[in-house]
Amino acid sequence: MDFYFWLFATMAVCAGIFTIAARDPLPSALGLLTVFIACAALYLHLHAPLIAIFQVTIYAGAILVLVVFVIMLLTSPDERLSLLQANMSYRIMGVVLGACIIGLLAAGTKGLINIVGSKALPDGFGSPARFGDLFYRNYLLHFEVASVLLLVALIGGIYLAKKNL
Amino acid sequence: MMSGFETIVMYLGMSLFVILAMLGISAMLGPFRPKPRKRTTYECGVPLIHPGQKRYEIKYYLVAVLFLVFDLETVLIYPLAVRYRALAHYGWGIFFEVFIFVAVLLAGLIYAIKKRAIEWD
Amino acid sequence: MVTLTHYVVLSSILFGLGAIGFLTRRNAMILFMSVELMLNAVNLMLVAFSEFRADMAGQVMVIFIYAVAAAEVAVGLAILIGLFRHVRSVDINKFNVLKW
Amino acid sequence: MGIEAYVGGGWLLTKAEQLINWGRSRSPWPLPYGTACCGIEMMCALAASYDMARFGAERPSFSPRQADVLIEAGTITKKMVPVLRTIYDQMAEPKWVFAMGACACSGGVFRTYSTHQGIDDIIPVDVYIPGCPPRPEGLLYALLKLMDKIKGDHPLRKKVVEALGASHGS
Amino acid sequence: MDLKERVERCLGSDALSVTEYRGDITVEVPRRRIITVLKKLKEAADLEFDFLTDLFGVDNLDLYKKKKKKKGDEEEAEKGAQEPQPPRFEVNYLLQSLKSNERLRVKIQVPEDDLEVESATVLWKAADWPERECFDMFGIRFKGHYNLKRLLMWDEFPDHPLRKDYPLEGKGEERHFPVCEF
Amino acid sequence: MEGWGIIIIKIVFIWTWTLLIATLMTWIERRGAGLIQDRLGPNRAGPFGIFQPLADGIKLFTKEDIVPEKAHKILFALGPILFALPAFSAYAVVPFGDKIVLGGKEIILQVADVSVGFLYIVAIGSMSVYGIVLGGWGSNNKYSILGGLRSTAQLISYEVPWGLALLAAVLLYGTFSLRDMAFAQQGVFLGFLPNWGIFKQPLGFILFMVAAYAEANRVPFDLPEAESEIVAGYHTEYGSMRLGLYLFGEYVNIYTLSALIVTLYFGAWNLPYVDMSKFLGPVAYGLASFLVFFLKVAFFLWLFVWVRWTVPRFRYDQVMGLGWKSLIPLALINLFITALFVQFTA
Amino acid sequence: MARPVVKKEFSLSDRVYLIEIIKGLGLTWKHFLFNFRACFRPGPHTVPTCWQYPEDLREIAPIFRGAHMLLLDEKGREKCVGCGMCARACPAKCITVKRGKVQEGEEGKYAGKTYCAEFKIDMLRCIFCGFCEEACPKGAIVLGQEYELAEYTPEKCLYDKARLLANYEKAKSEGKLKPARKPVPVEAPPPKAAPKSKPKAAAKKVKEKEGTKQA
Amino acid sequence: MVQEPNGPVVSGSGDYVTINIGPSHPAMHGTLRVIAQTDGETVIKADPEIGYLHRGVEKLGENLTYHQFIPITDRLNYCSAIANNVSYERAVEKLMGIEIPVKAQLVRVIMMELARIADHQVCVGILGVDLGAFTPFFYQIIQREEIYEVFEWYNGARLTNTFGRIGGLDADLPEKFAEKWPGLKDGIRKANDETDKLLTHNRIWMDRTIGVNPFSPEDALSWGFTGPCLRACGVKRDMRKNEPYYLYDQFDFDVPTGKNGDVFDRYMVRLKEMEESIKIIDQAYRMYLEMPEDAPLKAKVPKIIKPPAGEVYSAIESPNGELGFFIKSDGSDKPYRIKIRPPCYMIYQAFPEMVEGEMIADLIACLSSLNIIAGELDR
Ligand code: SF4
Ligand code: SF4
Ligand code: SF4
Repeated sequence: MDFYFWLFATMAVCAGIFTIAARDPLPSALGLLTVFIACAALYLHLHAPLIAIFQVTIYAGAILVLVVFVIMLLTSPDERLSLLQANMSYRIMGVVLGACIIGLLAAGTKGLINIVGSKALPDGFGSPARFGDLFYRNYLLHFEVASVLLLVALIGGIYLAKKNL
Repeated sequence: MMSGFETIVMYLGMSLFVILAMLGISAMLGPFRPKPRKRTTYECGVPLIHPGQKRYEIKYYLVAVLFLVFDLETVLIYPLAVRYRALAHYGWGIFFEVFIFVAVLLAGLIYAIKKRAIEWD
Repeated sequence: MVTLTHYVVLSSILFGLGAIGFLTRRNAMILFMSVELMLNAVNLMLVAFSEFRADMAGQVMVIFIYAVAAAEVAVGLAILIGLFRHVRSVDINKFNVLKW
Repeated sequence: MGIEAYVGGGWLLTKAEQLINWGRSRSPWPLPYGTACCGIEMMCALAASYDMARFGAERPSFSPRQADVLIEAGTITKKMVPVLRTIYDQMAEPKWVFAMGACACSGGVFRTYSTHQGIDDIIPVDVYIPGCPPRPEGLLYALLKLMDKIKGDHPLRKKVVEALGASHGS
Repeated sequence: MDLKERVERCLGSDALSVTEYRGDITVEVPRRRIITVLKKLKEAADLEFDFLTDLFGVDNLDLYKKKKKKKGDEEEAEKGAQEPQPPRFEVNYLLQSLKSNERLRVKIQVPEDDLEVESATVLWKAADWPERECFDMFGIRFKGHYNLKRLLMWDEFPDHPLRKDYPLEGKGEERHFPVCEF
Repeated sequence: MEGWGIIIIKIVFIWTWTLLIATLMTWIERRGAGLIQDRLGPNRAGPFGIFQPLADGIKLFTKEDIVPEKAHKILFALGPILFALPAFSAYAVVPFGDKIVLGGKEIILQVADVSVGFLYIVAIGSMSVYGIVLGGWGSNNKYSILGGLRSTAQLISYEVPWGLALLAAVLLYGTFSLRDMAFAQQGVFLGFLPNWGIFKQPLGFILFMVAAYAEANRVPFDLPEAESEIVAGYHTEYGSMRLGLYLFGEYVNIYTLSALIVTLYFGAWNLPYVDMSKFLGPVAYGLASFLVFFLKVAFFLWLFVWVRWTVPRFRYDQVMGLGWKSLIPLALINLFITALFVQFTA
Repeated sequence: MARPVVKKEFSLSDRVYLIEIIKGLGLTWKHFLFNFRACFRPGPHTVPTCWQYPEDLREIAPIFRGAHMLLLDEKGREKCVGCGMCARACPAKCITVKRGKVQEGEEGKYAGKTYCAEFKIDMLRCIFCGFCEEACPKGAIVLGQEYELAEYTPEKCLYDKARLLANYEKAKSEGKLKPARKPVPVEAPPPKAAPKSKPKAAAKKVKEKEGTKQA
Repeated sequence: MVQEPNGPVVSGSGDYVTINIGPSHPAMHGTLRVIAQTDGETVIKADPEIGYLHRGVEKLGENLTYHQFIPITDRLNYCSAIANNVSYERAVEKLMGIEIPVKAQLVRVIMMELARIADHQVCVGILGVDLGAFTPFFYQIIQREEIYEVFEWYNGARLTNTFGRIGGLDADLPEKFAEKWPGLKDGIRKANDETDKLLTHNRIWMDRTIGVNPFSPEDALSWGFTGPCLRACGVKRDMRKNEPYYLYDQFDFDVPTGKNGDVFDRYMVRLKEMEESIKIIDQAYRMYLEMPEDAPLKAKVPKIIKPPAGEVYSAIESPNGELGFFIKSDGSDKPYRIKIRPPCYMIYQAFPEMVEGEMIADLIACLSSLNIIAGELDR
């Protein structure tokens, strides 16, 4: 099963690089789509089929669609918006900073392996039924709050976009 | 647990393979006679008018936002829905859960309709 | 054997990529996507921890992150559209005009 | 000229070409370019009584990329000439052209300042259909003639020649 | 009262001539007063020609030529040359009354050296394209038309095809189109 | 669990089957249209013109492939692939029969019975948007872009009532497995009706049906390719096999949707009042279940054709209005009713 | 813009989309069933509204104006005298006729004193109006029922005399000769002279007017 | 890159998208072109461009004899060639001061009304096709074929009939007519009925057509509308009633009108007019049968037509509206000037005003409901 991980991990990283390096935003969005799908595949590997599906449905199927729509609204296919940072120092700084973050995070994981030992997963781990129960028992309030948050986002989005119509 | 998904991945792979094969064969078999004006954009036979400016309506964005929110909420309720029958035994709690969910969605929808976010004129 | 470390490193790389993208690109659309990339990296981490700790709370958390990400995108892009109307560009360097 | 050697076996090649020709001749999707009265007769040929669809000539597609047969039915005025030419140019190979009716063939009775006298100096015409307008049967007959013409084609050999030409050229 | 008299009465001195041929009444009016006349005809209570059926031009070039030829002898021709040339073009307005269903043709003469007529679009929107066509085909310019450009021929077309001195098969104008090998 | 061999055979079988059905669909549609319209439709290629799709296929395969000069090369190439891929792979979790016992081995007539199979369909469904929108955008042609945008907006709009109708079904059956849903529809309901989803959720069925038509871009929702307005919509610039993939993907989609309708609302392979497994041998039962299922699907396939040649199409804003103002509230009501229903029967 | 505002009024059955759609489905189903059954009838003409062209030909009016032919008389002589009336009557100007004098010893070939040495019809230009047929004083040229005229090259569409005569032979062998045209009864000149003189008078008047105008 | 000579008047600015519809476009009947400036789906401004089928008919008429021009008139409104022929012949007859025999008038009326039906059938069918309903089109065309058959048996051509001659007719009604008419009548009624069933009460159809492009009667009159489009606006004007010619005053028929002048009304008016036409044909045919067998069909005219010098304008109610011919003669055998007054020319002028503020899809619906025939539009 290692192959599976490596395949999708590579895919995710490559697509991630493509996302931030692509000249046009639309191919960049395609790169992001690939990242999402690769991650979804990894979630499957991590016994989270529900999350994997949600990842595809929500991230790839809804959020990214919105992004793509906005790209279409704001750019035209003829314009090539290659907006790499003109200022070299910024770019270097960004790369350095990013590298630092990667390094830091990776370094912080050193001790992690020890924390997690057991891989004996409980029965039905990640199954929709368990998920539903968990939701209902522990996270009901969060759930409601999330739905209200979405409502607010909806209203905000419409309001902001409509205002300038 | 995994086996089902492996099958699906195989299925996907198969689909991809067939699609690529189709395109490949087509590319191989089709004639290729580039002519100067063959690749121009089709515009009912006349040259392009204002090709540069192409900004489309904000409405599409609004629809996408609405969809995003609705889709998300639908997806959020799926885990509950699948346990609904079981949880219904504990009483009406789960029902109110769904009820609130529906109410929130309706509120959003009514707002959107009121704001004429999905009117096209 | 794939361990948690693998996942954590992967997710840090993705996060880092997102950060680099966010810091180096000027196209506001790509900035948004970089942010999504970062959020995605966090999700990956959460799921990985949830697996290796055999606790589903991580997975549930991810769902809430989705909600947050969606809200962010919905509102953020609306703002971006508003900005675009005035500046006619998605170049963030042009957004520093305060008087719009 | 040794093309068979490239593809391997003359028999197979011929069979393959026959198959391709059969497919092409059985599915000539029209691009109905009906500009005038002949367009109405073309419509009748597409409609119930004559039903061009029986020969697979269905799905009239106005996008030149998707069509095989340009049915030029009607007068081409000088104002229309560039349009027709553009549409023809944009069609994907293999493509065929019908000149339906006197106007398309030669300008017909409209020997005037604004009518183009025959489309064959703008685009190559495969089948001329005299008539003003030709009966739908006339169009169907032309379609059958076109099928015969397609059957005599050598798509794969041409393809190989093209490929060789391209590689030699570059 | 029959239409002819009513028209004469309504227009007064504006009516240069009122003729009837096969039941069609034609009234000729001075060119400069065309809009006034049309307005009068449109609003007069006993006429109410409130529907513009058509508007078109006529080129009378050949008509005069032929006449001259017919008369034949040189004296006449000389005389013809000295005479002031009759205006070459005509513009006809076909009017109809919605109430009484009567029809009337109003005609103006337009000389070749001053091809300008007031536009009737102020009275009827229907005059829009016919005037454009008239401009396209004869070169008669309509003052006050908001969008006077060629209608049927392409924009660079150099001539006015319906003029009598324009040959039927054209002068070889071709609209430029790109040619590449078949 | 089944061995790999069987799984591969199943995949190949279903793949070929889907392909076959989709090709046949093009023929059925054209012949059906012909007969509805008092003409004959293609009848020259082979007996009854049954090889017409083959001829079309060969034609499309050997057609020149043009990439417009203004097109975005990557997106243009990706468009049909991204459209066809989800369409072709959606069938993976839909059953096509109960089970068959061959050589002592029990074979489930479904490619993959996963616990979240149902959501897989939802996820895959939401992916098909990309093919259209990227293809349209990549073509860089006004009609394509407009068609692509319209189509996308329509697809995502109808995904909501679609998803909500599905949600109600999930509420009802309490499972994500399409197979379990099929099993839940055995027996009778209220003593005399077959225990099919349609009788418990007539509203849900109608909603699903309408949304399915919209998802498949069929008349009356075929605006993205509404010929009379935007030429051929998002695939205006596509020719050869790329177009073939678009057209083909549409038919595969129709097949999948029909199968889904049957699984969810028409008792899958169950016959009303009769339990086939009781009196049929294991092999015969397997085949019979497959047959029954397919016949039901065939009806819906035909319905797609039939409706197409009967009704006019909507205008774009009317499509959106219908989706958001009628279907979604109805879907919410349906959800509500279902919740009540389950609450009382639980 | 003064656009009238239209209030939409829908009855209840209109409001629910489905009812009318189902009715429509019933209608199309009826057609489908009818034609489906008809499909199994023997012979090419199965569906009554659809003529399968190459096998199943629709009846064509005997007076249909198709390809031209030059007729021969009962003795097998060419009827055409090469007078060129047809060419003059043709609106498309697509007939070229050259007259030839009949030489001694050729009388058996030609019906008249003259004949057409050359007779060409450009079928690509012809609009099949039938005026040539009407104009011909000898009834020598006739438009036949032939309608399968498509050709690969334009040259083939230029029918010469041989082709036109061959057309006649073909039509004759197929029994597709046109029935003789029935002349329509023409009104006797009206007894009262009023309408006849009126135009002249009116014309005179107009001429006078123009004359006065010119003066 | 070709220079587009006829640049659009609408200039691209702001967020508007300029969409070019036509000439080679499914809904544009091959030769029309509209440059529409749109804001999303709404048309801000539409600029129709015509002339793609300008064949120089008027000029051609000046160079052909009076008789030779008859086939050219076929090619004006090719959906109903007979109406054009009759209108032209009537104009020449008026110019010559001829009154054609009653029987000829009856035959002309019958054929003209058949042509009217054929024209409306195409219009209704195409409207359906443009709005996505293909099937009614096929049902209509089948009946149209039957009408064609009658035409063909009458004078040997299906579409471009070259009907009649100056001074009357060249043939009597064929036996085929008597044979076919009862069945044809039922067929037309059935096809209309089926169209009605499939479309009229279908909610989708109603949504697409009711209230789309409404036009007020005042506007319509000012724009010079005639024919069904005017009647759809609620103005009861029909030349057959208002200025009756050819015995039309002796027939009993209605002039159907609409209310709002929207697409739906135009469609309904056309459907109803077909029914009225059937009525007229029935009556005319009855009168025809009462005539003696050898009643004259042609007035006495000279072989070479040389009308006296003069100018006349004569019009009839063609399927699309008032179709008029202005003929100026200089006494020779060729007309000095022919001006054709095509009905859809006037109607199509108003197109920009009609579609402003509507959706792109409505633009298509509007166009097909107006029944613009490029042949007579551009001439
Ligand atoms: S050939 Fe005749 S029927 Fe055809 S378009 Fe020309 S004039 Fe019309
Ligand atoms: S065909 Fe008739 S009209 Fe023509 S040249 Fe011969 S005889 Fe004269
Ligand atoms: S049918 Fe008409 S166009 Fe043809 S040759 Fe005879 S007169 Fe000329």
